[in-house]
Amino acid sequence: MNYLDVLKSTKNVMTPGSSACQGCGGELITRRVMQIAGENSVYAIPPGCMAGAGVDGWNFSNGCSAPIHITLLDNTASFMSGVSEMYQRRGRTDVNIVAIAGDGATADCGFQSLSGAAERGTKMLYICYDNEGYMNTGYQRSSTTSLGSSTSTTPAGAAINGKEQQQKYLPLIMAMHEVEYCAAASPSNMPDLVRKIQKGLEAGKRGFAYLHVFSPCPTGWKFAPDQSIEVGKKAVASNMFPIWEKENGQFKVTVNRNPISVAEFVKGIGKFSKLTADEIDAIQEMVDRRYQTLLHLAGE
Amino acid sequence: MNYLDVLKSTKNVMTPGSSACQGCGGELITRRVMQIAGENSVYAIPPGCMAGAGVDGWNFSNGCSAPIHITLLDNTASFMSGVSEMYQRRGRTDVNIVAIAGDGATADCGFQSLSGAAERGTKMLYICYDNEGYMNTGYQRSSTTSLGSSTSTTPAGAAINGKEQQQKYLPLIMAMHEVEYCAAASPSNMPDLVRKIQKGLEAGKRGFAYLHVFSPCPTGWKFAPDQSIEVGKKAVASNMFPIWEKENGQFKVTVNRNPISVAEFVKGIGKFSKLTADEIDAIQEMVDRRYQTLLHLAGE
Amino acid sequence: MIEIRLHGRGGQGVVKASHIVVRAAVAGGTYGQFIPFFGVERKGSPVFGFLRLSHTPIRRKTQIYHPDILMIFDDSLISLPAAYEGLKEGGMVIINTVKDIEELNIPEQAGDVALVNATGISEELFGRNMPNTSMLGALAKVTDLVSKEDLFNEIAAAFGEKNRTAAQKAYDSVKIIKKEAE
Amino acid sequence: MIEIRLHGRGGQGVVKASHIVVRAAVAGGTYGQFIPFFGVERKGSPVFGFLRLSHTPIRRKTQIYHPDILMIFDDSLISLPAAYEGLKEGGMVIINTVKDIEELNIPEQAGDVALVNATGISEELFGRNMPNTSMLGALAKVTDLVSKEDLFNEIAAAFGEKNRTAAQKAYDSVKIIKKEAE
Amino acid sequence: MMTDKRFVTPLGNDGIYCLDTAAWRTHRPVMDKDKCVNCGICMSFCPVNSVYFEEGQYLISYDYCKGCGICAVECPKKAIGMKPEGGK
Amino acid sequence: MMTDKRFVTPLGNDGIYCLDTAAWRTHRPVMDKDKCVNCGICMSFCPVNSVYFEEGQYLISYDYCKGCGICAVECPKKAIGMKPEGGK
Amino acid sequence: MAKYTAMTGNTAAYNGAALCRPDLIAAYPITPQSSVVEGLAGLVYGGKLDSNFVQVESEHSAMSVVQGAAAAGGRVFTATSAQGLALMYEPYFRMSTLRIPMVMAIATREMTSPETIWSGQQDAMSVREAGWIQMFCESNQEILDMIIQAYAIAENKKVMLPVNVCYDGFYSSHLIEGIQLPEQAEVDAFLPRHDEYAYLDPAHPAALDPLTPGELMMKYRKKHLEAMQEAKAVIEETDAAFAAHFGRNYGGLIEEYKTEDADVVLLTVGGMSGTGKDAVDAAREKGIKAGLIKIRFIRPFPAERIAKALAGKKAFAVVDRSVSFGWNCGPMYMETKAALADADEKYCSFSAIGGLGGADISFEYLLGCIEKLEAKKDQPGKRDTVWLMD
Amino acid sequence: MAKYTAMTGNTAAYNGAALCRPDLIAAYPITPQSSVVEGLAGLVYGGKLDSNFVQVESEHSAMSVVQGAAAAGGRVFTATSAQGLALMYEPYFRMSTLRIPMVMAIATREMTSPETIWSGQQDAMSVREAGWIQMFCESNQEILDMIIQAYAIAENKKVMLPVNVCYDGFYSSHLIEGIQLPEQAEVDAFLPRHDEYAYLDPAHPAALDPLTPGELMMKYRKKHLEAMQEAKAVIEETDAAFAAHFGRNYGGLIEEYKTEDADVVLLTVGGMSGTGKDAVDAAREKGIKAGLIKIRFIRPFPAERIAKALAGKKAFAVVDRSVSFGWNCGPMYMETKAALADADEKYCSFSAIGGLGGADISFEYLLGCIEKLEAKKDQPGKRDTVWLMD
Ligand SMILES: Cc1ncc(C[n+]2csc(CCOP(=O)(O)OP(=O)(O)O)c2C)c(N)n1
Ligand SMILES: Cc1ncc(C[n+]2csc(CCOP(=O)(O)OP(=O)(O)O)c2C)c(N)n1
Ligand code: SF4
Ligand code: SF4
Ligand code: SF4
Ligand code: SF4
Ligand code: SF4
Ligand code: SF4
Ligand SMILES: [Mg+2]
Ligand SMILES: [Mg+2]
Repeated sequence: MNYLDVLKSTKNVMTPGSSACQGCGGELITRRVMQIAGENSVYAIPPGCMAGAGVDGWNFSNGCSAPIHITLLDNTASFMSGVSEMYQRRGRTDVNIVAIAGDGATADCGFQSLSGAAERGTKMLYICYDNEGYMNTGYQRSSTTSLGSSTSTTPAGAAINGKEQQQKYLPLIMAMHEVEYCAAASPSNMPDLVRKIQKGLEAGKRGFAYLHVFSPCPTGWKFAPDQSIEVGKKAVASNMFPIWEKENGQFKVTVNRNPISVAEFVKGIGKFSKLTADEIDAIQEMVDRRYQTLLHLAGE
Repeated sequence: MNYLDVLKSTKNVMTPGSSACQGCGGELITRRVMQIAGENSVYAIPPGCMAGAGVDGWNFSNGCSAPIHITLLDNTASFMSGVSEMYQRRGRTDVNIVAIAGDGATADCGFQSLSGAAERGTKMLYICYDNEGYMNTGYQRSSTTSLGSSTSTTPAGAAINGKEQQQKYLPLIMAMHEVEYCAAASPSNMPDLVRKIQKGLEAGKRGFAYLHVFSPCPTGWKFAPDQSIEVGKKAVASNMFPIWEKENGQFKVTVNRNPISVAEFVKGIGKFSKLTADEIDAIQEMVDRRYQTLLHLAGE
Repeated sequence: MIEIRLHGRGGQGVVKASHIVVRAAVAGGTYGQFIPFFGVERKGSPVFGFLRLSHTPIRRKTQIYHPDILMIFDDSLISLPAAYEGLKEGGMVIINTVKDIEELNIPEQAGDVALVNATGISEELFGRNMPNTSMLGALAKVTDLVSKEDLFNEIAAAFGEKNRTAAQKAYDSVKIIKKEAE
Repeated sequence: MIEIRLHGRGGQGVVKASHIVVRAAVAGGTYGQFIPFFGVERKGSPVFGFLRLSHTPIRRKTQIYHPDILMIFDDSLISLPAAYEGLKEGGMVIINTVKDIEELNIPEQAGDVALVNATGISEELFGRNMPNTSMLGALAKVTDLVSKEDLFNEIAAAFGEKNRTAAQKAYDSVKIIKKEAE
Repeated sequence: MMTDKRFVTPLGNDGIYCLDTAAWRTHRPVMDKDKCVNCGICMSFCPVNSVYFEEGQYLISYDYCKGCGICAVECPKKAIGMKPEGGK
Repeated sequence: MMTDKRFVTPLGNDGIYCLDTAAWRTHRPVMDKDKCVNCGICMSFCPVNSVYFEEGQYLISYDYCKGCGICAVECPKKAIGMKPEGGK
Repeated sequence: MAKYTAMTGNTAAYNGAALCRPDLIAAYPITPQSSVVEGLAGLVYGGKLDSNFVQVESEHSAMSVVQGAAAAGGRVFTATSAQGLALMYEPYFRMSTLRIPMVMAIATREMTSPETIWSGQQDAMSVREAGWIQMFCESNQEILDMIIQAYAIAENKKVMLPVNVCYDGFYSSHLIEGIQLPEQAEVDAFLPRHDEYAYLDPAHPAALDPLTPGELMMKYRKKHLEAMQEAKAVIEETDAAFAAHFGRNYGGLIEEYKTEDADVVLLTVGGMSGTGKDAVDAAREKGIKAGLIKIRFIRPFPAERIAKALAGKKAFAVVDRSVSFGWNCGPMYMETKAALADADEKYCSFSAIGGLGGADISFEYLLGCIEKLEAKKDQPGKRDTVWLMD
Repeated sequence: MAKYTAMTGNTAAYNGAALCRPDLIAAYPITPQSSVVEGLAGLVYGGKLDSNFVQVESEHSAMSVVQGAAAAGGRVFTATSAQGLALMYEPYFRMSTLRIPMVMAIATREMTSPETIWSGQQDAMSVREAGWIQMFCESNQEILDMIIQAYAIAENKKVMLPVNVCYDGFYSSHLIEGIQLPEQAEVDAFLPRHDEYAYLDPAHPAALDPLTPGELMMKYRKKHLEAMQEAKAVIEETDAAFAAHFGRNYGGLIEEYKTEDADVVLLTVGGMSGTGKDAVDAAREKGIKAGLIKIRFIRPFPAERIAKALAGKKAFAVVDRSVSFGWNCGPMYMETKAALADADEKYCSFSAIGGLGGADISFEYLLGCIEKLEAKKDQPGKRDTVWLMD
């Protein structure tokens, strides 16, 4: 089915009125995932902007029309392992087991739990919406925050100039876990994202599927809400966020031979406004090297 | 310096009489690391066979002639991050900060702590001796246990035939953390191991260095103690445990174009005695694919 | 001690305004305390907070159920039951509005009412609806627990001189409607 | 109730032997209990354990400080101060040895002493030093709290018939040296 | 997971958690049907699912639209304009 | 990290933790100096550091050698033999 | 018919768990609990137990996996000790406050630091404010039986709380003694499958534990405390039902031993209770009117039953295999004092602390405690804390 | 000269910490503590504080990093709340039992489940058996001052224990009020650099915390408990020294307010104490002889001082912003009862529980408690637990 038909024919499972900010990439991703996975699913969304925005609900009111649980920040994958095992045990293998978590819950606080679930091959789809920081608690740095980003715990100041480390590149780390399916996608490339969600759901019936999605955050990164998709496009175009997948042990990279520069990407994004030329070079170097690695892996 | 000269000229920092089993690969590795890193080092060894064997000491008696601490099973890298930061702060950058931990403490219970330290670029050398299981508690499976191994929590029995999952290949996962230095080594290739320990110690002064060492375990794996080095040699020869390193973003693989078969490797190792032909094929396939990935990454 | 409850919407600067008042009180040698109410809502949702001013130390650390003064940052909020709830007999209402007092459903027990077009002032000066500093201008008019000078200085220090102007405009233009003696 | 303390070295099967005794007691309708001592040492280190046998339920769950019987799996252990410590007045010592009683430093308070060449029996039968089942054969000779038959059956069930033979050989060959009445 | 049924919030029992996010809008997206070529891009990118497809065409619902402006920026035909909401 | 100094075990104060692992040996490695070519491989692989180098040659110390037999297996010249220890 | 055999405490624990037919087991090995995990793996992979055995990388995940499975309707089991319990503390706390019934065995172990792997009850004692029902066993039979009882208590609709079945590391976990192993059918009859609490089920979409405001939180906490109090009766009833079924019982919240005419009473927890009973008998032989109260459940704390059992007595000592860091005494001593605050008696009492980090609590120590009480029994007031060491 | 300014509780906490010149800070953000982390990051990266700020991926690592740094001789600081405290529980426990002095602020928050991010003291209360010194603050000034005092207490050679400085999430962390901000030089004079306890130093090779047998463990635990008891005097002394230095003090273990001639006494913890004082004044206006005891330190539990302060009174209520799950009352109520077990008085008393999960503890609630006590003060005995909700 064409991606538009998919979106047209599926239902808004998540609450229509969520308090995610205007133009939130996370909301866009969460809606797409939930409308495609649908109501015959069990969801987990740990603390983070999506839970904070009401997707998991608020006392007597449910945030969506499917069963959902706010897991701990650090146990999403293991909690859902238990859920998945019970569904396997009961033979209800039609039910999607879906986790939607931020980068903090995924790459930091919940990383061990995730890695454990991946290793044991739990049947589920785990989606990380990566807004490169702990947005729900006020934009502190996370391990996926990119170098030089000014955050509330790495403020560009007298002693440092934004985050000092390169980002932990989680998608590739997860690919090296040899999971059933692993992909990196951006909402700015919607047909690709829709396809990967579908593939992830299918793969999640066979084993552990992991989908890492770039999630522009106008509030934290400081850009205008209407620019979210543009930022996503530039991230892909510059190879800051290359899109690729790994299936059956094979890497497939959406090849981008003529990337725009990192300098071009960071323009207009507030969190990068204090970047030095050196930092831009360092990011560019990392981006090129990482992309080369991906091409190597894809045998290109 | 020639590796033999290194070994000849360095001191036994660890207690001469440790209760590690006869022929223990872990003891061999630990001794080599400690004699090369020497006494101007701070060590951490979490619970596991080496701690159990007395390397960390026992009440009033110290197990070695350098400062050492039994960290928790799950916080070795983060505890040592604090130690390292204090040494950096005081300008005592000559001191080696060295962790020696089993695969359980590294790939499982302490993996998040490790990943966090790698991401923040803590200056230290972290060495994992990988005996593919929780040996100290009686040989339960770990995430690095290889497929089909019979362990006390994955006993070859009526319902399964040893461990059901392929091993989590931690060295490559750590390499994808883009650390300062990352290498896989085997004590059966001693010159290489000695060189990598030295390189790791140097790299640990600049950033996070990770060394993953194959650690044959006669007791757990069930083979004769005098065969430890032979088992190591066959692991390398079969590509079950390829040896390689990554420095300055470059992979360097010790190329082995004519590997012996997995079937050859598993022969005579008790934990594999119930392996089926299918399992051997599955391991062979994984081994070949993994090796191919390494060659790709090395640009070979 | 006077107790003030503030009602606004996420994004209108209720918390920042309250911090300024407390700072002004402290600067003036009197006592101030503010506790924001903690919900999960973000932008646009109703928010409120509890502000106390006193000549003696303020010890209690609780919400305010019977305010002396209500500061309502957005007249659309009066449709919510919470807005006027618990106002003290004779308590004052300060409200950002262009409406007439008759349209505001002012409760029985209210005393004086202060009407100020804080949205208008801020839109005029800043091109957007950021009514908080104007609301403080109106507050300065009706209380002496914090001096106008201290308050306006803190406003300028926090938000710049333009906001002092906004506060002054509100101070000058606030319309105080006295409760007729019964 | 009799209390037996066992001394051996890691790898000599002290714990397994004790489990067999408890199982035999249970099978025979009497009561048995065994607590291993928990150290960190492994192979070759001195280990010990606490075995109780009784006709009534055994409630206490503590170490044994004043054993009725000492079972010493390895005569090299007698050089350690712990070995004979606390032996009851008139308590028995069962020891795996080829030495003469004079060489064994048997303490004053000891009663009868049972000498058995458990190592010899096991080396003969199995080609290695695994003295535990032979030690049980000797034990069978000196206590009636567990029947020989039950004990030997449990030995055979756990380790096979060859071990029953070892036990029998020990049973037959154990040399009991009675304490001379003073 | 208390014995009290209400702890586990039953859907429909107490309604879905919705915020009136329409009130957030300072600008409203207005679609110019003459320019629109029905490509669906606006729908695909709307984070609030406020663009819907009905009777052959894409339409904007204002019930929850937050007025982010993404649809307007992304429409390849510039068929959507952001018009100021009339005051509060 | 108590105020009691002894909690943090000072080296040398109470001695190194050593186990008499020599007692574990059932077989002892014996080096045949005639066959030995001084390659050092036995030293490099001994897990107990029981092979040492002194006055131009490699020697085996029996203080802690556990008798694992690795040196014997790995010696390229088969210069080391494992001889049964004489009883206990 | 039950089979009489010999088992270690850990073996009793895993056999007890297996007899309850858990849907799912997830556990991580740690000394002295490891053989529980291994035993269950052996049963599942040996084809003898139809459960999902989930391999986890830590105790934090063990507790999280069983939490997820229970939320999806499963009966679940895990076991741990000391550092493992500490590592899982966050989901552990959530388990009870979610009101999910389940059973976890704890082979109690001293807490590091000082670095230790040995016995002690500090691990379970220190988390007694995390909302679980917690009980301690004396014998291996009790371990097996109480795991079965624990499911019945946990899943009782008036309770709906998880239960810890604790037993001394090594001194019980590694102690072997005779035990009656019930038949599967007997256990099935005693413990029917619980209703399926499948909270996370697309057939009944619901949010499990969404954000909850304060007023509601107050109500839930109140209910939790009430359920804990209700559990007191359920515990006694379950013990009675168990007796009717299996011919054995334990006394519910506490067990009293020769307290009726006693002047001086020892209060004990866990395996030391057996030693204590021997000491009581020995003391009686010496003419001391001694008795013993075995505190079986520490949560809910059996304040009323203890107060009643001590009514009219003169002196008591509570023996703790753990400490209350802020009180310079043992935790159960402190709470016993709280239970007696409104009593009419003026007791002579002291706290005895022993058995930490693998140390033994000997018969002589306990007899000594009784003699000490006897000597001072007519001088009411609190005595110093006694450390049971030489 | 100190500067008088206005600050939130969190701002007071991070300024207090910064004034103590920590060598290293590692903390992980969590509501309501986040601005403490951010504030410290701002000072360090803004070049205003010479500390190593270590970025961590979880609270477990935050506590582990500071543990390592302290073991290498550093003065360290961290802060957390609720789930963060729970996640770090294992190294948290080890910190105190390693006897490492340090200070951690806790902006107290209710524990999930039910899912919550709001105020409540359950987090810190539930871990009160983990060996730390724990104290609760009423005002923002107290937060700042007590962080400074806490280092002095922790590093005192008689104590050598880590200290939690707790304050109510939101009701203090987000409350802004006036505060005296001391000068750096004043603090430096009060709090000299501690000796460097560089346990892990090649210059003095030693094993930090090797495996320890039971007998030694017993001794260490005994010392730990003794140090806790010694801390009582050190706390009072430190408060007096602080007064001499800064002209402010707090009363040490507890603060008494109008207790001298009181008949009925409210015991409170944390921010509610101020509200309670207002209620006491109001009650006195109504002719009730009311007083208040602010329990400042909960560990060590000030049993003697509370018993003394209550001597001769008729009735008391303890207001807890948390529950004791096994007791159907609040934890401080339970422990106060334990403290009074040997008292001569027969009190009328009850436990009041309120303010959970963000709920308010209003002036009216507390006045109501006092009136309730007044009504029953001549009828000794325990009253029911009162839940402060409508
Ligand atoms: C153990 C624990 N520590 C800290 C928190 C506080 N916390 C809640 S959400 C959050 C940030 C999550 O970041 P991320 O997963 O990236 O989601 P985002 O907010 O960016 O959507 C944090 C730190 C928590 N809930 N639990
Ligand atoms: C939190 C926690 N869980 C479990 C343990 C028990 N434990 C001690 S050592 C060990 C196994 C460690 O395995 P590994 O790191 O591979 O070392 P090895 O024993 O194989 O040398 C385990 C599970 C522990 N110490 N802490
Ligand atoms: S802060 Fe960023 S991620 Fe969070 S809701 Fe707002 S836009 Fe979305
Ligand atoms: S069990 Fe294996 S790893 Fe552990 S000491 Fe023995 S040989 Fe070494
Ligand atoms: S994106 Fe533009 S052209 Fe396409 S459907 Fe929407 S309004 Fe029409
Ligand atoms: S403005 Fe934003 S929310 Fe509204 S329809 Fe367009 S994309 Fe959707
Ligand atoms: S390995 Fe053999 S040849 Fe080489 S030094 Fe040793 S004994 Fe000599
Ligand atoms: S037998 Fe083993 S321990 Fe002994 S010297 Fe040879 S290699 Fe070393
Ligand atoms: Mg994020
Ligand atoms: Mg291992």
